Amino acid sequence: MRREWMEIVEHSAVAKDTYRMVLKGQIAEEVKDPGQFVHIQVSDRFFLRRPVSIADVHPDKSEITLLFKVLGDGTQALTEKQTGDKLDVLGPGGQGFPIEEDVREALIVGGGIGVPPLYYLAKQLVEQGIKVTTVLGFRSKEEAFLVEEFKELGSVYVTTDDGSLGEQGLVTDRTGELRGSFDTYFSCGPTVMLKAIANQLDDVRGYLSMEERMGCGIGACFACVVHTPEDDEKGYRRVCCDGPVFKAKEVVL
Amino acid sequence: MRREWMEIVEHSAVAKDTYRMVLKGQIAEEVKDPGQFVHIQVSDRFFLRRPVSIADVHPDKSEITLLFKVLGDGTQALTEKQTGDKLDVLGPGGQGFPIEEDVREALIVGGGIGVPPLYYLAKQLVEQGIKVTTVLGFRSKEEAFLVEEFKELGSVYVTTDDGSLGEQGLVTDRTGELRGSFDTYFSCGPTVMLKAIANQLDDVRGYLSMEERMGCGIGACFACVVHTPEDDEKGYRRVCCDGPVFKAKEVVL
Amino acid sequence: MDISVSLPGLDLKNPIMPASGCFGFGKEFAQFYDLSELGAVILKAATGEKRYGNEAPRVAETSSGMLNAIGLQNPGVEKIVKEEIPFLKTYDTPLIANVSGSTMEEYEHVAATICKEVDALELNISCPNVKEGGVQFGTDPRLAEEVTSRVKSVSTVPVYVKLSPNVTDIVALAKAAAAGGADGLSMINTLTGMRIDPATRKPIISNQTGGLSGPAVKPVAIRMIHQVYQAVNLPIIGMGGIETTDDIIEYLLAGASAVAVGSANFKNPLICKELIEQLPEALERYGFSSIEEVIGGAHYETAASGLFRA
Amino acid sequence: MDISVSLPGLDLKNPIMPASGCFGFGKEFAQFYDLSELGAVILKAATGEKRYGNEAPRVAETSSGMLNAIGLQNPGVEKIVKEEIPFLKTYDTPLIANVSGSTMEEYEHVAATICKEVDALELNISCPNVKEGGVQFGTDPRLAEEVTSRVKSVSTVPVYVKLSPNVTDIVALAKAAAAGGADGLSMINTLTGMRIDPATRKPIISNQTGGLSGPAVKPVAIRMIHQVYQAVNLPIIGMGGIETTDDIIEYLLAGASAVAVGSANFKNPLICKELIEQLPEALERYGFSSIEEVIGGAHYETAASGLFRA
Ligand SMILES: Cc1cc2nc3c(=O)[nH]c(=O)nc-3n(C[C@H](O)[C@H](O)[C@H](O)COP(=O)(O)OP(=O)(O)OC[C@H]3O[C@@H](n4cnc5c(N)ncnc54)[C@H](O)[C@@H]3O)c2cc1C
Ligand SMILES: Cc1cc2nc3c(=O)[nH]c(=O)nc-3n(C[C@H](O)[C@H](O)[C@H](O)COP(=O)(O)OP(=O)(O)OC[C@H]3O[C@@H](n4cnc5c(N)ncnc54)[C@H](O)[C@@H]3O)c2cc1C
Ligand SMILES: Cc1cc2nc3c(=O)[nH]c(=O)nc-3n(C[C@H](O)[C@H](O)[C@H](O)COP(=O)(O)O)c2cc1C
Ligand SMILES: Cc1cc2nc3c(=O)[nH]c(=O)nc-3n(C[C@H](O)[C@H](O)[C@H](O)COP(=O)(O)O)c2cc1C
Ligand code: FES
Ligand code: FES
Repeated sequence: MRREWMEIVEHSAVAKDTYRMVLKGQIAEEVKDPGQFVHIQVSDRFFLRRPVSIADVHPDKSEITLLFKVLGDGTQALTEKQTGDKLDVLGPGGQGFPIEEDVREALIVGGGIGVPPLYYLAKQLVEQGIKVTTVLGFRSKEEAFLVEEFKELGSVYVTTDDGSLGEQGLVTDRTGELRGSFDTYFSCGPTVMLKAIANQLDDVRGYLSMEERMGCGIGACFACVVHTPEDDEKGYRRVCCDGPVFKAKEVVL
Repeated sequence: MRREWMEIVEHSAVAKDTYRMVLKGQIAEEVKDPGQFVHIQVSDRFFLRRPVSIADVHPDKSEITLLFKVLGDGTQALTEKQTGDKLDVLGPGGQGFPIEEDVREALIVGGGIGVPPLYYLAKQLVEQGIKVTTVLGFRSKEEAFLVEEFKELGSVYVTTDDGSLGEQGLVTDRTGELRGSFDTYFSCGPTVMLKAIANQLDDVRGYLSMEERMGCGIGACFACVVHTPEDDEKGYRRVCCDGPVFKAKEVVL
Repeated sequence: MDISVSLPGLDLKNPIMPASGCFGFGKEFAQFYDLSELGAVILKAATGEKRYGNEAPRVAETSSGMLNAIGLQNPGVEKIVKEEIPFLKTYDTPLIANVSGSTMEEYEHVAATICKEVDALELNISCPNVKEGGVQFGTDPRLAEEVTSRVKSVSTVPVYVKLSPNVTDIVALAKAAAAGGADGLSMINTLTGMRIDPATRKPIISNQTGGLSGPAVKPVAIRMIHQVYQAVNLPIIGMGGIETTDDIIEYLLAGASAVAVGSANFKNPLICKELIEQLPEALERYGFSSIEEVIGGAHYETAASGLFRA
Repeated sequence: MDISVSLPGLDLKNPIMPASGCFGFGKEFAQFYDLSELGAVILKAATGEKRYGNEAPRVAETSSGMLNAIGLQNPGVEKIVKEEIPFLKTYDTPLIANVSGSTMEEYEHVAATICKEVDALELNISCPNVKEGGVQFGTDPRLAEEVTSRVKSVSTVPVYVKLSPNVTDIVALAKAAAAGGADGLSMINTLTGMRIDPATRKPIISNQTGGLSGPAVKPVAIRMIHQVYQAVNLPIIGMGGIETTDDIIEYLLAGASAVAVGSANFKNPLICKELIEQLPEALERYGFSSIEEVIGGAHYETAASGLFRA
């Protein structure tokens, strides 16, 4: 983990309010696992950094790709950055998705702006010869992104709230039917979605990537803490460093 | 007076830590007198605006010229602005130097970053057929500016603290000797200098431009208040709107 | 959307007014826009006699805010009534006089004199920038109650007591004002602060300390209004760092019925007018259908917001 | 320039240390730089038993600052002694334990247990984020004096009492700590604040209120230190919004003998190290020839700074 001024080498809109940004710097060479994130200082107008998942890595070019959605002032201000600008980045942070040796068939379930880290995961899985099936949920067609990219890696099912792309409905409408076609699932998205998936696939090995508001982003401030089930002695996990990825039953959703 | 986003059309260094900035906008057409100022919002990092004197005006081109010196964070940040950027400006503000009908020979005394407003004044005086003699004081040669420009308008004497330009010494070393060659003096500079001048030229009609920390810059907050002599009923003057220019005996220095 | 609000003595076209001391007596801002657009105007402080105030420098910049130590400079209540209020009366907007003083008697005198000319009083028991009086009244609940009830008994218009945030227990002060008969509260005044210049090694402000205002203090103001709204049944005029319609909505949700904009007028002299124009649309964007729905809205449920990837 | 400072129990190589709760128990920052470079380390709060703290969200952003309501999460004093302090002891820097609790007995127990392992205690009677205890001790001078003297009587190392800024009269609290036998003061803890999200209509922080830190509060901290320095003869560790060497100099001039850097560690994990490196040059730039010359420097004359066109 380091603090670095990374250079913005690409920056463009990819869907409604959603942007893709490619950053160059040494942090790219230090990414360990898919699912890790960077902690971005948008500008000196903002007191806290913003966590954004690493969506892709090109260690050879020292580049990482981020996909972010405008949700507030900080992400709005991020859209104004230009190619060539330097960005104050802390990372790579956190524990990503582990890929156990015995994984053969993986299900990936992403919702909205939870989709990005799953893309780098899917690429890693395929590289290791694991079959990948992906279910992506978006609000609508205009908010969808990365769908074509996932198609290159395996079969993809898309659901949208309004049916403007794929099937109308929730990701869980599809994941239930896919039961049996995978031995491990990996998911990232709204907490309600994670909860629904974890309940539905209760008996399957699964990993979830969580979100919480952060202070330090490195494990020191205890801002990002989540509960663990009662039998856990420690009683908590920090999203920024114990996570953001947890075993499905490791934390209370 | 208006609030306007003025365009920066020129911006360059002219002396040590001293910059010249030309701004385009309607405010330029509304300047009444030499000695007025604009109140600049440097960026959203700064809570208060910065007052800067208008050093020259080209109403035909809708342009004003500012000369500013880096003295703190705000003026430092101002140096980073680029040609083409827009700047949030409030102005023109305050009462400038009045030019009475009977002025025939004027003495101008400027010290350091007090020199800029006197340049537009000198131009106006010359335009009205008034003879102008100028005494400028600077710390050193590398901090001097506008000297050549003043030479085009009349005789110029320069003093520097270290003697690296003109004579070594203070402006008052020279102004005393010039006594008798002018009927009115106009001065702007450090308060200690204004005080020395006002004492030395006690019997001559004079106008001084003052400085004080400002809040609103338009007369509403009473941040910029200075005392008046005891016989003054009101008891105060606001630098931002009653001034910055005052008759030499109107305010307590 | 109708954004009018009715408070004791004040029929506000909208809940937005300039804060005391940040708008003079209106003249300077009248060159930027028509003051009739304002919900109300809160006047600069009035005292019994003319005051010069503190020596300059009187302001200093801070992170997301400023310090001021004007020291209640004003021409005295008689002159304000004669020379300042007539101009403001040419506009169609309610006037609130800010009543200040160093003694009970001075408060009474100012209130009795100025109340005939305005729609309400804002009783300033919280100015941190004068040596005697002012802030003691605002930090000691017994004094606060007494000055409130004495001013109430001479005033012919409703009295809003302006509270100081420089206290351990804001609710105790709000209750004291209520016990004294206040018709409403105004909160908050400035937090006492200081800045020291490393170059001169001295406080930047001549008075040494000054009052901190601006967005820096907003979280403190929101907290105090939220506390007081639950404990005291009086309408609140909220202030402290308001610069955007989101800020206004935050104040209303916390429990303010109207808001005042102070130091932001120095950044942008048109701020009040702009916020008034933007407010209806901002309320609609967040799904509000009336201004009543916003006021105190944060109190209707107690669950905290969740965080979802959308 | 020699920037070492000697305080009761603490020989500081330099006057800069991370503030409690903003540095964990050091491990996370040890990956960025050698902790031996620090003047000292103030540990995260310790309580008698393990605490989970408040529900998330526990932080919110504010203008030039942040709110936090961690709620003193920690593994309990025994585990801290066993599992956290040994790591910190491998570095050549003094350790200050932050002692917290809900009852007199808990404070005594924590202090007695942890004092054997550290160089000084910071008695946290000012945490605004726990329902019981904590802040009452810090707002009532009698309780403050009592808890100080009880902790003093069990502690084998000097005790610095950490004051809350959420009080009417900070000097009264400082005097109470002095009367209780404090060896020094640490000020300030956070100002209680709140933020409400206009979209959810609820407080952003689950605990509703949180503690405000960052540059927004610096003027309040400087003012309080300036006041207390004049009234109480105890060394002060100053904190609140420090981000630059100018900030540090401002604190020292106000009367602090050393400083702690809190939330700025979240912006830049290397901040303490960078400030330590920059401080000697910054002091020279302002013409200081020793660190003693800076401490309390704003008190030696009382004239305010003038303003000159240079
Ligand atoms: C581990 C992790 C990975 C993430 N990856 C991505 C990603 O790849 N792409 C993406 O678009 N978004 C991602 N997010 C969410 C992203 O951090 C928030 O959308 C962003 O912080 C919002 O900032 P803002 O200034 O626009 O919103 P504001 O509401 O103005 O932010 C105010 C404060 O709240 C925090 N905050 C607000 N929403 C969230 C949130 N959902 N999660 C955490 N903090 C929040 C901000 O960081 C900031 O401190 C991720 C969050 C986490 C925790
Ligand atoms: C009427 C008037 C005309 C001026 N004209 C010029 C000019 O033409 N060129 C020029 O270089 N400077 C001029 N100044 C001075 C200029 O305003 C200050 O140098 C500038 O505000 C410093 O800002 P800063 O952010 O760099 O300094 P900081 O010290 O960081 O500023 C902090 C605060 O103090 C205020 N402040 C600091 N120094 C002064 C000062 N000397 N006068 C007023 N406020 C101050 C700032 O405005 C700001 O609010 C003028 C001042 C006044 C009052
Ligand atoms: C320059 C200045 C002068 C003020 N004068 C007064 C005053 O005379 N009476 C008063 O009650 N409050 C006064 N205040 C406090 C404001 O009315 C307001 O309560 C405070 O500034 C918080 O609002 P803001 O953050 O929007 O400025 C003054 C504030 C400033 C900045
Ligand atoms: C996330 C966080 C946790 C904190 N935890 C503690 C704590 O456990 N004990 C304590 O005495 N102060 C605690 N504080 C207060 C800081 O030590 C410090 O007094 C305050 O934040 C002001 O400094 P700053 O503005 O540099 O952050 C905490 C502050 C923050 C931001
Ligand atoms: S954000 Fe600080 S511990 Fe996770
Ligand atoms: S700066 Fe506000 S009155 Fe002059």
